[in-house]
Amino acid sequence: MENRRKKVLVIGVIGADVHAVGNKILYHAFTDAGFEVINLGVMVSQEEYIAAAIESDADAIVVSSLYGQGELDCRGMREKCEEAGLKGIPLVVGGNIVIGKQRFEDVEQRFRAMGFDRVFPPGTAPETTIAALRELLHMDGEAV
Amino acid sequence: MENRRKKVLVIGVIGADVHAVGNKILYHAFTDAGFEVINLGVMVSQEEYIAAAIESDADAIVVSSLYGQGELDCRGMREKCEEAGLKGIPLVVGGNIVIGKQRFEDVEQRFRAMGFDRVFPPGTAPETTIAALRELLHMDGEAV
Amino acid sequence: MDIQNKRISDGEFARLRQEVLTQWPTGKEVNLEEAAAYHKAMPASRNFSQKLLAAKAAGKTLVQPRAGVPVIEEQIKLMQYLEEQGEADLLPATIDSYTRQNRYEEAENGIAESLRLGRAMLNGFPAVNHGVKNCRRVVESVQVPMQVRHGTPDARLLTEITYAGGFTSYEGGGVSYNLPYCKNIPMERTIRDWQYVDRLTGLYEEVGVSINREPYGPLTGTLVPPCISHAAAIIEALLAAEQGVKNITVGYGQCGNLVQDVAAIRTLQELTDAYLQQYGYGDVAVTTVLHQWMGGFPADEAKAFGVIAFGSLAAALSKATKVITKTPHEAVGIPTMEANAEGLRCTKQMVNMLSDQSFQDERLEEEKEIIRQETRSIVDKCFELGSGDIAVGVCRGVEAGVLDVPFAPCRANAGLMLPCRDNEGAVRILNPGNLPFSRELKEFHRAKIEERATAEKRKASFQMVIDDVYAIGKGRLVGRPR
Amino acid sequence: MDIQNKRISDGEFARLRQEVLTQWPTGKEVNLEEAAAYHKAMPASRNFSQKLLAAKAAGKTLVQPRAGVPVIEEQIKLMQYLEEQGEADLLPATIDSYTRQNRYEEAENGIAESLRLGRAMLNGFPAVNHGVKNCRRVVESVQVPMQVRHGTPDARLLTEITYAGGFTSYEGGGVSYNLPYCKNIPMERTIRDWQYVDRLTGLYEEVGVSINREPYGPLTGTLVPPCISHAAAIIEALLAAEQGVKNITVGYGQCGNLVQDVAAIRTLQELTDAYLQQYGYGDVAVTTVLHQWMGGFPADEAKAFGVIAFGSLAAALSKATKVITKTPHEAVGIPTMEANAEGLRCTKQMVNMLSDQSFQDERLEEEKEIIRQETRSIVDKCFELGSGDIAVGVCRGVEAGVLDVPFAPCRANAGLMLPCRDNEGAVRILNPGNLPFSRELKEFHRAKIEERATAEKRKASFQMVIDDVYAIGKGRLVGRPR
Ligand code: B12
Ligand code: B12
Repeated sequence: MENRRKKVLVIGVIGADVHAVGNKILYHAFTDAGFEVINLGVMVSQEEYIAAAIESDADAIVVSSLYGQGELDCRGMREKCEEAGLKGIPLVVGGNIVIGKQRFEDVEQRFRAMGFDRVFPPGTAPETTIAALRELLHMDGEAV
Repeated sequence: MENRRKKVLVIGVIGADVHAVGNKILYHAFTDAGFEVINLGVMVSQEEYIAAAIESDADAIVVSSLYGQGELDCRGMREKCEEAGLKGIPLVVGGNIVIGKQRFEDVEQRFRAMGFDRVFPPGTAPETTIAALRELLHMDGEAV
Repeated sequence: MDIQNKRISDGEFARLRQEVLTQWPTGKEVNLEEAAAYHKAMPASRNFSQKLLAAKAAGKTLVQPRAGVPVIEEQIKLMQYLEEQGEADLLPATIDSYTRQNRYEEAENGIAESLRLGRAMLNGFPAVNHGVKNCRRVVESVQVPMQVRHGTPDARLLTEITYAGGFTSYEGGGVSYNLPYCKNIPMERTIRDWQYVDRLTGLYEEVGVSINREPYGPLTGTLVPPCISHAAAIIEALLAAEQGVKNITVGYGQCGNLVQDVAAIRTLQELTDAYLQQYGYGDVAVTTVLHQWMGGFPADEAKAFGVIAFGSLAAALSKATKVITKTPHEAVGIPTMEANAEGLRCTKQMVNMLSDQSFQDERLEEEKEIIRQETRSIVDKCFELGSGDIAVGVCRGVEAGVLDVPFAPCRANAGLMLPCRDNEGAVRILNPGNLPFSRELKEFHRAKIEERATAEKRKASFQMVIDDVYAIGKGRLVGRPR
Repeated sequence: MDIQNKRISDGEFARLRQEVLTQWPTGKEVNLEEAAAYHKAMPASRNFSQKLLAAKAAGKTLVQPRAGVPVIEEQIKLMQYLEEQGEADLLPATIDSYTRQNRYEEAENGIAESLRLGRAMLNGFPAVNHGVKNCRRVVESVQVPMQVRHGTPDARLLTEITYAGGFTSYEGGGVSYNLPYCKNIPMERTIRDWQYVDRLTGLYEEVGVSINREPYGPLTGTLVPPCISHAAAIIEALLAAEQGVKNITVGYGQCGNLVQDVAAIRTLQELTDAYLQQYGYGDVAVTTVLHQWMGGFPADEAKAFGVIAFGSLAAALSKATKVITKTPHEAVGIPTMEANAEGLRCTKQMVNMLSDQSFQDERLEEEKEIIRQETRSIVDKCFELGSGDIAVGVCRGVEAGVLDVPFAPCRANAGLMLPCRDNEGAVRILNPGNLPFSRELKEFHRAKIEERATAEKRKASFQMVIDDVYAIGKGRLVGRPR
C-alpha cells in the first residue's frame, strides 16, 4: 500500500470565475487527505483541465464553479474529454454551480446529463467531498 | 351641526385579554376624533359591552382582541345583543383576532358569519379605524 | 387582607394546599414526595437551575423561545422541533390566557375546539387541564430543561401541577404577574398567592430539588424604564428568597438604547445580589435574562428579523445569562413552529458572533449609576412604606405610584408616570408621577427629554409617548415627527 | 509598461478612446457631449454624488443592494422592486462575470440562453452588450441614483457605455479590481486602464456632471485586515483625484469586531481626507461605505438575517455614509428580488433603529491609532518604492508584498501575509509577510494572536485561518476548536 502511486486530481475553478478561497482550501484538504493535486487555480478553461489531466495521467477532474455561470462553462466538457482521449475520466463538479437558489435535484440532473459523474450542492464540506472522491475512485479500503 | 349629539362608542378588549396599550391609544384617538367613548378597558365580557351600550345608547360597539382567543370570545355576541334589544347595533372587531398568521379573507368571513359588521386585520392604524367608523355610522359629511 | 414578608408556616401551607389542589380535578394527581423523587431521577441536563449557573460561569448567553399550543401531541412536536431545528438551549411551555385567569372550564372548551377544528384555538398550553402526567410527557420529550411561562395572578394550582410535571423553572411574581396581567386584583392577593408559589419552590429546594424562579422582567413591554422593572424584580427576589427559593433569574425587557440596555442588565445582577445579601439571603444564586423588544413589532418579517437581531445584540453585549426570543410573526400572531425556530436561529447566530466581544462604552458607568440611584430610591421607599416589611411595602408602593408601571391594565397600578425616549433612544421619564426620585434625578430626566424636544422642534407631550409606542413597528427607535 | 501618476493628456486619451469604443459594436452609441447633456437634464435626485453628500451632512446611512440580471426587462423589474419593496436609497447594476473579463461574445450567448431558457444564465447585467440606450431605460425606470458595480480589470468600454447610459456612480480601481478579480493581469495594466476610467470621470466633472467613484473596499472579502483595504482605497483615491475625479466613496468590508469596524470606517474617512489634502487634492469630497460581511455566509436564511443585521450594526455605529447589503440567499446563489428586498428591509430596520445612537467605546482611539500606523506604513512605503510616484509605487508595493491581499487569485499578488482573528474577533496578522510594519506593530499583532492561541490551547497556525474562514458560516465569529 505504501508504495502505491497516489491518486491524482486536477482541480480548478472553471470559466471567468475568480473565487479563490474554496480552491485554496480544497488544495490544502485534498493534499492532506493523501491525493496528489494539480491545482490550476481560478479562471480555468476546459482545455486547460484536459491538458493538465493528460499530462498528469489524472484519476479525476474536480471542477469548481462558484459564480453561477457554471452551467454555461461546463457544457461540452465531457465531449471535449472524449475527443482528447480521456475516455470515461471521472468528472465531478461542485460549488454554487447555477444561478440562484434552485431545486438541487433539477440541477443535479442537468449536470449529470452533461456527463458529470458527481454533482454537489452549495456548501459541501471538504470531508464530504473527500469521502465522495474516495468512493468514486474505489479507494474505500485504502489508508490515507 | 354644533349641537348634534356626539356618536357614542363602547370600546374594550374582550375575554381574558389584558393588552392595554392599543386600548388606551384608541380611547385617546377616538376622543380626539370627536366621538364620545365609553372605555371598558381590558377583560371585558360580552355582557359588560352590552350593558354599557344599553346604558349609553351607543352607536356602535368596538371590540378589540389581541391575544388570539378572540374567536372563542366573540362567539354568540350578536345573538346576545339581539336578545338584549340592541337590534342591529353595529359591531366591529379588530386587533390580532385569531391564533397565528391566517389568511385574512378566511378570518373576515368567519367573524362576518358571527355577525360582525366590520372585521379588521392586525396593525390597522387608528386613522383607518376612525375612517371606517365614520363610514359605518354615516358620518361622512360631518365635521369632527 | 393581612400580609407580611414571612415564610408561610407549614400548617398554613398545608391548609392552603388542600384548597388549591381541589380547584380542578387534575389537582389530585399531585403528590409532593413522588414528584421530588421524579425530579431526582431526572438527568441533570434537564435541570434549569444548573444549566443557568453553568452558563453564567462560562459567560455564555443561552437562547430560549416562547411557545405553547393547546394540544399535548402538538406541544411535544413543537418542543422537539424547537430543540432540534431551533437549537434552543432552554424550552418553555407558554400557558394560555384562560388558564392564566383560572378559567379552566373555558380552557377545556378551547382544547375541545382545537381538536374539533384541527387548529389552535387557545394562545398557549393549558397545563392545569392537561395535568401532571401529560406535563411529564412533554418534559420527557426533549433533552433540555423546561420552564413554565405565563402571566397568572393566582398561579398556585398551575405551579403544583407543573412542578410535579417535571418543569424546573417558573416565571412570575406578585408584582410582575399582577400589574400587566389583570384588571381588578389587589396587590395583597397576588403577593400572597405568589408567596405560596415561592414556598412550594422552597419545599422542593428543601428536599434537594432545585427549581429556578424568574420574576417577569418586561412588565407591559412598552417603554418600561429600567428602574421600574428592576425594582419589581428585586422585590420579587426578596419575597421569593424569604420563602426558601435559592435560584433566581431576574429579567429585563430591552429598551433599545445599547448603553442603557447593557447598564440595565449589569445593574440588575449587581443590585439584586446586593439586596439579597443585605437582607440576609446571600445564599441565593442570581442570573439574568434579557427579553428581546417586547413592544409592538413591524409586520414585515425581514424587518422583524432586524428587531430580533437588535435584541440579540443587547443580550450578547450585556452578557445576560439568557435571552428570550421573538419571532418574525410577532406583529401578526402566535408563530408557527418554523417561524419560532427562525427567531431562535437568527438570535443564536447574532449572540454567538458577539460572544467574544465586550462592551466598554465610556458612558456605561454613568448610566449604571443613574439606574442604581433610581432603583434604590424606589425599593428603599417601598421598604419605608412597609415599615421594613417589603410585602406590605410593595403593596403600598404600588398604590402610591412609587412603583408605577406604564400602560398597565390593573386598577391597583397608579398609572401616573409617563415614559418616553430621549434623543439617543434611552427610555426616560417625561412625567415622574409619584416616583420617589431625588431632585437631581428628576432634573436629569427632564434635561434628557428637553434635549430631544429641542432636536424635534416640538414640546414634550403625550404625543411623543404615542409616537414612541409605534416607532419600532414603523422602523425607528425614536418616534420623531415626520 | 511605462506608468506614471499623471493626468492622461487629451491627445493620449483621444487615441485610447478610439480603440476602446471599437471593442464592441455598442461603443459607437457613445457621444460625450450628448451624454453630458443627458446627465444635465436628469433630475438632481438621480445624482449619486449629491445624494451621498446630503446623507453625510445629515449623518444618515444610506442603504444599497447588489443586483443584476441578464435581461433588460428583468433588470428594470428588479430595480423597481428593490426601490419600492426594498426601500433602497441607491441602486446598482451588478455586471456579469463575462463582461468583467471583456468576454462580450460569451455575454451575448448568456443573454440569448437566458431568453431561450426563461431563467438567468449570467450572474449579472451585461451592460456593454445592452448598450447606451438600454442602460438609460434602466436608469430612467427608477427615482434613485444608480451605480455600476462589477470587478473588471479593464473596464474602459464598460465605463464609456454606462456613463453615457446615465449611471452616476462607478465602482472599482486598479488595485481593488485587479488582485481579487483576475489571475494573470499585471498591476501596471490595470492601473493604466483605471487611469482611463478616472480620466473619463474627470472629463464629465469638467463639463459639470459629477460622477461618484468608489474604490472597491472588501477586496477578497475574506479576513482582509483594515490596513490593507485602507491602503488600497487611499491609493486609488489619489490616482483618481489626479485624473480629475471629485467625488469619492472609500469602502471597507466588515471584519466583525465592533471596535475594529467602527475604528476602520472612522480612520478610512480621516486618512483618505488627509492623504488627498497632503497631495494637493483637497477639493475632493470623500464619503464612506461599509459592506456587510463579505465572506462565507450560513446557508440557513434565519442565520443569514443575523449576519445581515450584524453588518447593519457596524454600518450604523460607524456612521458610514452607505451600507451595501447581503441577502438571506447569500450562501446559495444570486438572490431572487424578494430575498434581495428582504436583506434591504432588515438592514433598514437595524440601521434606522441605531441611527440615533453613538459608539463611544473606550478602546476606539487605540484601535484607530493602530489602523492609522499600519495604513500609513503601507501607503508611505508605496510612495517610497515609487520614488514619490504612487502609480509606480503601488505596482512595486504589490509585487513586494507591501500591499498584500489574503486569498487573492491574481499572480501579481505576493500572497505572503496571513490574517487571522484575535481573541475578540478582530482581524489581525498571523504572518506579516513583507508588510512594512514597525517592530511595535508586528509585536502588537503577535501578542493579540498569542492571546487567542492561549485561550484555545493550541498553536497559532494555518488551521486557525481555515477555521476563521468557515466560522461565520458555522455560526460564530472566531473559529475556535470544538
Ligand atoms: C468571498 C466571495 C466573493 C469574493 C471572492 C474573492 C476571491 N477572489 O476569492 C468576491 C467578493 C471578490 C466575490 C466576487 C463575486 N461573487 Co462571490 N462570493 C463570495 C462568498 C461570500 C464566499 C465564497 C467563499 O470564499 N466561501 C468560503 C469557501 C471556503 O467556500 P466555497 O467557496 O463555497 O468553497 C467550498 C465549497 O463550495 C466546496 N467546493 C468548491 N468547489 C467544489 C467542487 C466540488 C466537486 C465539491 C464537491 C465541492 C466544492 O468546497 C469548498 C471548500 O469548503 C460567496 C457566498 C457564500 N458562500 O457565502 C459568494 C458567491 C459565490 N459569489 C457570487 C457572485 C455572483 C459573485 C460576483 C459575480 C459578484 C456578484 N454578483 O455578487 C463576483 C464574481 C467575480 C468572478 N468573476 O468570479 C455568488 C454566486 C451566485 C450563484 N452561483 O448563483 C455567491 C454565491 C453569492 C450570492 N449568493 O450571490 N465573491
Ligand atoms: C405588548 C404586548 C404584550 C404585553 C401587553 C401589556 C399590556 N398589558 O398591555 C404583554 C407582554 C403583557 C403581553 C402578554 C401577552 N401576549 Co402580547 N403582545 C404584545 C405586542 C408585542 C404589542 C401589543 C401592543 O401593545 N402594540 C401597540 C398597540 C398600539 O397596538 P395594538 O395592541 O395592536 O392595537 C392597535 C391595533 O391593533 C388596532 N386595534 C386594536 N383593537 C382594534 C379594534 C378595531 C375594531 C380596529 C379597527 C382596530 C383595533 O388599533 C390599536 C391602536 O393602534 C403584540 C405583538 C405586536 N403587535 O407586535 C403581542 C401579542 C398581541 N401578544 C400575544 C400573546 C399571545 C400574548 C400572551 C398570551 C403571551 C404569549 N403567549 O406570548 C399574553 C396574553 C396575556 C393576556 N391574558 O392577554 C400575541 C397574540 C397572538 C395571536 N393573536 O395569535 C401577539 C400578537 C404576539 C404574538 N405574535 O404572539 N403582550
